[in-house]
Amino acid sequence: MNLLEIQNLSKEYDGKKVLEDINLYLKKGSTLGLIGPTGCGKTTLLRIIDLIETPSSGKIIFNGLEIPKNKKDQMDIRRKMGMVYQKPIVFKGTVYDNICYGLKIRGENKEEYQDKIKDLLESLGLEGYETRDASTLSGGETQRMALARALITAPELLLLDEPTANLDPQSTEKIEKFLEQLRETGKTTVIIATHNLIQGQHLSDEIAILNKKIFQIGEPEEVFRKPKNRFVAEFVGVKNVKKGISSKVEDNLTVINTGNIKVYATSTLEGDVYLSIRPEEITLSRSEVRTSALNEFNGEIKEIRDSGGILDLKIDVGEVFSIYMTQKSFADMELTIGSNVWLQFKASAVNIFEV
Amino acid sequence: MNLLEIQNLSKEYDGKKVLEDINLYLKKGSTLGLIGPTGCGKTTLLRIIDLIETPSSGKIIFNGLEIPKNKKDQMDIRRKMGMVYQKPIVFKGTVYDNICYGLKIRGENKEEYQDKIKDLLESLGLEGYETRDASTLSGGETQRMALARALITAPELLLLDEPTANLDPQSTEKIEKFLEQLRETGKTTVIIATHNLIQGQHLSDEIAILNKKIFQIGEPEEVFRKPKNRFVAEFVGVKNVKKGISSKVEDNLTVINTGNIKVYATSTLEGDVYLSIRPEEITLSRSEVRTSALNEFNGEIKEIRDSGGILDLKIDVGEVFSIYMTQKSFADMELTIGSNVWLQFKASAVNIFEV
Amino acid sequence: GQKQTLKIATTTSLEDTGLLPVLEAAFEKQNPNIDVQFIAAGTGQALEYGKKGDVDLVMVHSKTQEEQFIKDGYGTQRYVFAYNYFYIVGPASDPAQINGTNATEAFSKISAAGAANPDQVKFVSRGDNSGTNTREIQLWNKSGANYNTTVQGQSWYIESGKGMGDTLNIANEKSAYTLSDSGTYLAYKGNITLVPYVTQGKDLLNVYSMIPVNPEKFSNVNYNASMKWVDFVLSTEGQTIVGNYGKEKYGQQLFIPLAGQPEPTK
Amino acid sequence: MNEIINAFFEAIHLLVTLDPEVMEITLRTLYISITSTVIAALIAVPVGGYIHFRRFRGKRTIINIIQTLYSMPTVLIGLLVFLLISNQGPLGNLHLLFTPGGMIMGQTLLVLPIITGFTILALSGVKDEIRDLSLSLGASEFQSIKTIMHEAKYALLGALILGFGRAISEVGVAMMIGGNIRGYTRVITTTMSLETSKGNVELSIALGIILLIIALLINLGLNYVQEK
Amino acid sequence: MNEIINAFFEAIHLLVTLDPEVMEITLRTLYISITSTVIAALIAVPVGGYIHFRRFRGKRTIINIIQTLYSMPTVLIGLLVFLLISNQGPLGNLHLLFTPGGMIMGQTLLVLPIITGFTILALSGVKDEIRDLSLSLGASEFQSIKTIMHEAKYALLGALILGFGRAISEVGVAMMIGGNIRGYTRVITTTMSLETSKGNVELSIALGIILLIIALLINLGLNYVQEK
Ligand SMILES: Nc1ncnc2c1ncn2[C@@H]1O[C@H](COP(=O)(O)OP(=O)(O)OP(=O)(O)O)[C@@H](O)[C@H]1O
Ligand SMILES: Nc1ncnc2c1ncn2[C@@H]1O[C@H](COP(=O)(O)OP(=O)(O)OP(=O)(O)O)[C@@H](O)[C@H]1O
Ligand SMILES: [Mg+2]
Ligand SMILES: [Mg+2]
Repeated sequence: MNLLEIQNLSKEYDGKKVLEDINLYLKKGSTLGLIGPTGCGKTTLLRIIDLIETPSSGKIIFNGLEIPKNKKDQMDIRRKMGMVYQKPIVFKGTVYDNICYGLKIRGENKEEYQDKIKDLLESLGLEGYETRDASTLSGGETQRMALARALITAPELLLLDEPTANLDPQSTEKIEKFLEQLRETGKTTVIIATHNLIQGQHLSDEIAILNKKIFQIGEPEEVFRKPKNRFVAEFVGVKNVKKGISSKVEDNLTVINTGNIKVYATSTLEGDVYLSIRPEEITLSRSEVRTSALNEFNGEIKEIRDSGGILDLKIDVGEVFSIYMTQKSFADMELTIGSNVWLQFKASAVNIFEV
Repeated sequence: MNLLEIQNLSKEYDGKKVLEDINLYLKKGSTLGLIGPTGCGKTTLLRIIDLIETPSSGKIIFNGLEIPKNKKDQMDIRRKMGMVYQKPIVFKGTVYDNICYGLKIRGENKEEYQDKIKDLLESLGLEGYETRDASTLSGGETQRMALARALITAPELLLLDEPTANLDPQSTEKIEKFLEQLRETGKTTVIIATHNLIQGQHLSDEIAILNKKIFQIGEPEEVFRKPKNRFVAEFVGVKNVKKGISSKVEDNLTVINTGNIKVYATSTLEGDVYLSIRPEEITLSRSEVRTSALNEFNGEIKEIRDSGGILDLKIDVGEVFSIYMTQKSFADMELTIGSNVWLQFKASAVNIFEV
Repeated sequence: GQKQTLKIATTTSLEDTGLLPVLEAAFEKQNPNIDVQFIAAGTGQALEYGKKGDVDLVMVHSKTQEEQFIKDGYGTQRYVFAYNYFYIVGPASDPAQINGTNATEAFSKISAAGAANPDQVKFVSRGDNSGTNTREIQLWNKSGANYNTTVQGQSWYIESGKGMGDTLNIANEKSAYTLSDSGTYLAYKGNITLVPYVTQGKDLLNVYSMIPVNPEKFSNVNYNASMKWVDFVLSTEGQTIVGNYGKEKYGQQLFIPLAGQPEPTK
Repeated sequence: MNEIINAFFEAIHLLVTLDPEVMEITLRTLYISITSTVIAALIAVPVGGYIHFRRFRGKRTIINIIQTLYSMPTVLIGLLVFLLISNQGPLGNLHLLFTPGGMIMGQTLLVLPIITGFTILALSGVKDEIRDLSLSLGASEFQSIKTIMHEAKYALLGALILGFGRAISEVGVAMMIGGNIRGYTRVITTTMSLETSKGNVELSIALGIILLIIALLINLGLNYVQEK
Repeated sequence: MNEIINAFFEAIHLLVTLDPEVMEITLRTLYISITSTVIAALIAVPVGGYIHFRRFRGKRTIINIIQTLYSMPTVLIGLLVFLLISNQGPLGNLHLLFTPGGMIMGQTLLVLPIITGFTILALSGVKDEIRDLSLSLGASEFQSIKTIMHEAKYALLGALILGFGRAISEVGVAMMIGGNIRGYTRVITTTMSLETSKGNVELSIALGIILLIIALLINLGLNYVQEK
């Protein structure tokens, strides 16, 4: 059953569209990653879902019922949601006051929640912070407190806006673990807006790539491996995207002329296309090798970048390709900038999509 | 020449130490990465350097002169710095008003800066935003505007507090490019506080690992490869950290007993130690191989995690080790969870540090 | 019986003398079920309260206005109960040399000297249509001056638009002449340096009266209590209080009782 | 300036001897001005909240009108209320003229725009984000307003103190509506006027000092309450 | 209530016929209250800023005292200034008593605590972070104060309007210090008092309406200026 459905939703500010024709279906217990570049409308969409902002047009259906106009009914729905804002806003008072806010508002007896509060603070690395003036917390501490504040009322739908933007990898991991556990219970449905692809991928059952419109929605695997269009491809970090003209060679095989090189691909798409090859699909050798790979090019190493242990090499073979390599292989092959190398990749490794 | 020197600096809030005995020397034109977990004091240290906060004790020397007590003189020094805050704060008014603030304050003629403002906005992806009400910007847009606001006055020392925390990878890359260019001109000295290790590593000549105290300071390479202590090791994401007792085998070779396995290392350290092996130093095979590597263990794949194209495998050989692998090798070797595998690594690849 | 109230609107200058609370205390002793309440206001305003039936009785000292009030049917009858004299007071240097003259002479001297020498000779008027102010205007006209053309608006003629006390203060500050009721002057004597020059005579006669508000016009007014008050003030006891008031505080009598006598003419 | 020093001693004398008339007047003054301020606040705070939180046409105009009413002379309020409650007026049969009730009514009207205006100002000092956050955490409209008020409590307290100050210090309404009746509607300011016009400057100043002392105590009390 | 309608027509009549006496009084009223407000603001805003920005012992006490002075009765200010500038007083030789200058002095004193108190309140509505940011961007202490004032401009404007409203509507100081001298120190409120005491209720209300119209125009003007 869908907990949330969004149909043809749009939002304008001063005549400028910031969200256009958004359609989303969110199963109970699932996690959706809302991923997109800055200014793409993530925060706006979350605020609309939380019924804080009203859409310019479109429908929102929560638990099978269209959102009522009545403020009181909206509040009842909103009480089933929890939202963690991107901006670190705190109420005057202590950390404890902040966390209890949702309970107070609902007329719950705070005393009954003492253990839960303690547990939450502990699992968020804030033990002993109860009596701290909330306005003096550091960036990351504020963000974690905000998470506790939203979680204390056990929301059905949890909206997270960049929940780890201000956190270091260790804390991020803690929070991610926490969210994964939440996900495993299957009780909480989560939408997590993030510009962090890896995070979106780890934590979500489905991800939506947003940039005013939803460009692609699907399981992370699918979106990462088979971007539907150039925007998604570039955004999910598909490196090696090139433009070219595709012409048929035989059934299910085309050759794409980029102007500089010719690349074979198993595809039926003809005309103007984009192609991409995932860096890890490309093998590299110091001399020409005869393999089954249809694509082989000779070129020179232009740049070497260390991304946390894995090296990212840029090789110019007419077009510049990125490939990944472990530090060790790199050393073993005695490579350096300017080395002459050969690249090979299969036609079936080439991904083709429309312009 | 050192632009900035910090000596024995400490800071307390309500009797609680948040910075302890900080010593830093910053060469003109260099970039320092200030890296540490949330709440470690990064923001506090930057605020102290910017002379916004006063330290509880210690000395700051800027351009060879100790910071004067006099407010006016402090301002003159502060005018040579620029700071981008972690919290997105804007002045009332438009983006243009915000960016021009520093110029107005200095009595500069805004007209002369029109081109520079345009350039800055453009290179930060904010072209055409001049007349926007600054308070309506998205999280990432605000952060970029704040950078433009600090840069317009061409500061000698630029203090950046989590400058890309709210940005997507594309925008982050843009900003990083921008900062790299700045660094190449050699005119601007930069301190960048971040919890993002990779960023700290890319952008900095030196990095300091902070957690109240500075735990290690040095070139990124050195800190990453040779963490001085467990905190740094864990923080810089050195995976495979294990505790054990080291005993000498021969000159410059010890064996470390973790309780579960015995690991050979080229080291002279004896007694309680930590060891670590970088994941990319470990090779994996489906059957036992006789190599020169002193360490070989048999075990089982427990977990597979996809980190943006590269796989992170957890293999239990008595201790759990992380290793990295490309998607392709993984497929070629027909591995899966539960597969029985062998791990090999050289004694010289094992890093040893004190408890 | 049930406690009733008797609301009496009075002019501020009468209230300022302090006579009223003394009368009130004696009256309430005799009539324990009547609570007397004084509302002090400008003469016009006091009469206005009467015209709306907001009070039961008015106590004022402005004959022409009082007669109009009765003629318009708001009041039943005028009961005069005391009189005294207005004082013409001025700076000790007496620049218009009015000492020893009578009221009309004094006023004509002041207007002449004021016109000739406006920096030295000044007159401060209340300019508030109060009983005192009404009398002052009558005096100007009687003294041979034309109030509208040769007095009002002249630089030596200052309209304060205020109560008697404040007007005395202004006159004092500006070393000017003014017309004051005797009660207020005596109360202020200690703080000011003005000297009384003319204190007697028909033209300065200041008669105080009580007028019950007409119960036929306003059914809510407490005419009964009003008449009790009138009777009390005109009784021997009331008149004794009036006649003795001020002797202790100012060393001289402030009011001359007038019960049962015709209005004095000099 | 001796008068001022004398007045000061007189004020102390009146206070320590618990002069019964002064006590009575002081208590009445407090009763009337506190009641007016409380009634005005009970109306003004919700009204100010309503104006702040709703978007409607003419909002700016209403705020301008409210701010204009800061300039309302007490005499004018006095006159208008007088016409309203005098024997002939539409509310004549309530018999409020020359009663403490009428004074409360007048002072409430006087203070209303001030507290309303400064409530609006206090609330606009709180960022919209606080409202969003409280709604988000499940607050009803009303609860979120309470939250915002809590965030604005210093400024709201300022508005209350201001309103109280205006009520306790005004004399026009008290004179015209109350009538300054001894033992019934006489308050500190009207007594001061009376004593001044009787020439008793020192007594008048002494009463003024007493008024300020009371105001100080009330402020301290309010501050103490809200710190808690 | 006919009187109110009549008064309204009378006000319009007085305005459109440019009744010379009313015009003269109105201009004087404006001159005195605007001058007082401006002088008070010139003192109060820096003083309020100083109190807000410095940390010192007794700050809370000073704020309490300022807030207490909101309750200052105009009669008391009137008396104190009277004693100060009367012939015998320490400033007697300035000859300010019964002059517009004296009235300005009194009204300035009356309005001073209000503007000071609300300046402090307005400034505390601005987050500390704004101050840090402006310093960080190179502002001097003074410039950062200017920036904070700019951020608080709505609230500061509110304080000014309030101060102006207090000055233009007050009558105690104007009466006691000005003396309500026709053609010299008579202002709208003192005229209203006078006409009221004469029983001219309608004229008095008409004058009150004129006063409010002026206040409205001034507010609109101030709002317009600050929007720019
Ligand atoms: N109140 C507003 N008025 C005008 N434009 C607005 C307003 N709020 C947001 N926008 C614009 O709408 C777009 C989407 O904003 P939003 O805050 O949803 O982005 P986002 O995806 O959350 O970005 P980020 O990752 O930077 O936080 C941005 O271009 C922003 O400038
Ligand atoms: N005004 C204050 N009063 C009390 N404690 C404070 C204050 N400001 C900061 N702290 C504490 O000092 C520590 C360091 O704070 P700081 O803001 O410097 O951390 P940070 O390294 O910038 O963290 P983050 O990455 O989360 O922003 C934190 O534990 C914080 O709670
Ligand atoms: Mg956002
Ligand atoms: Mg920080």
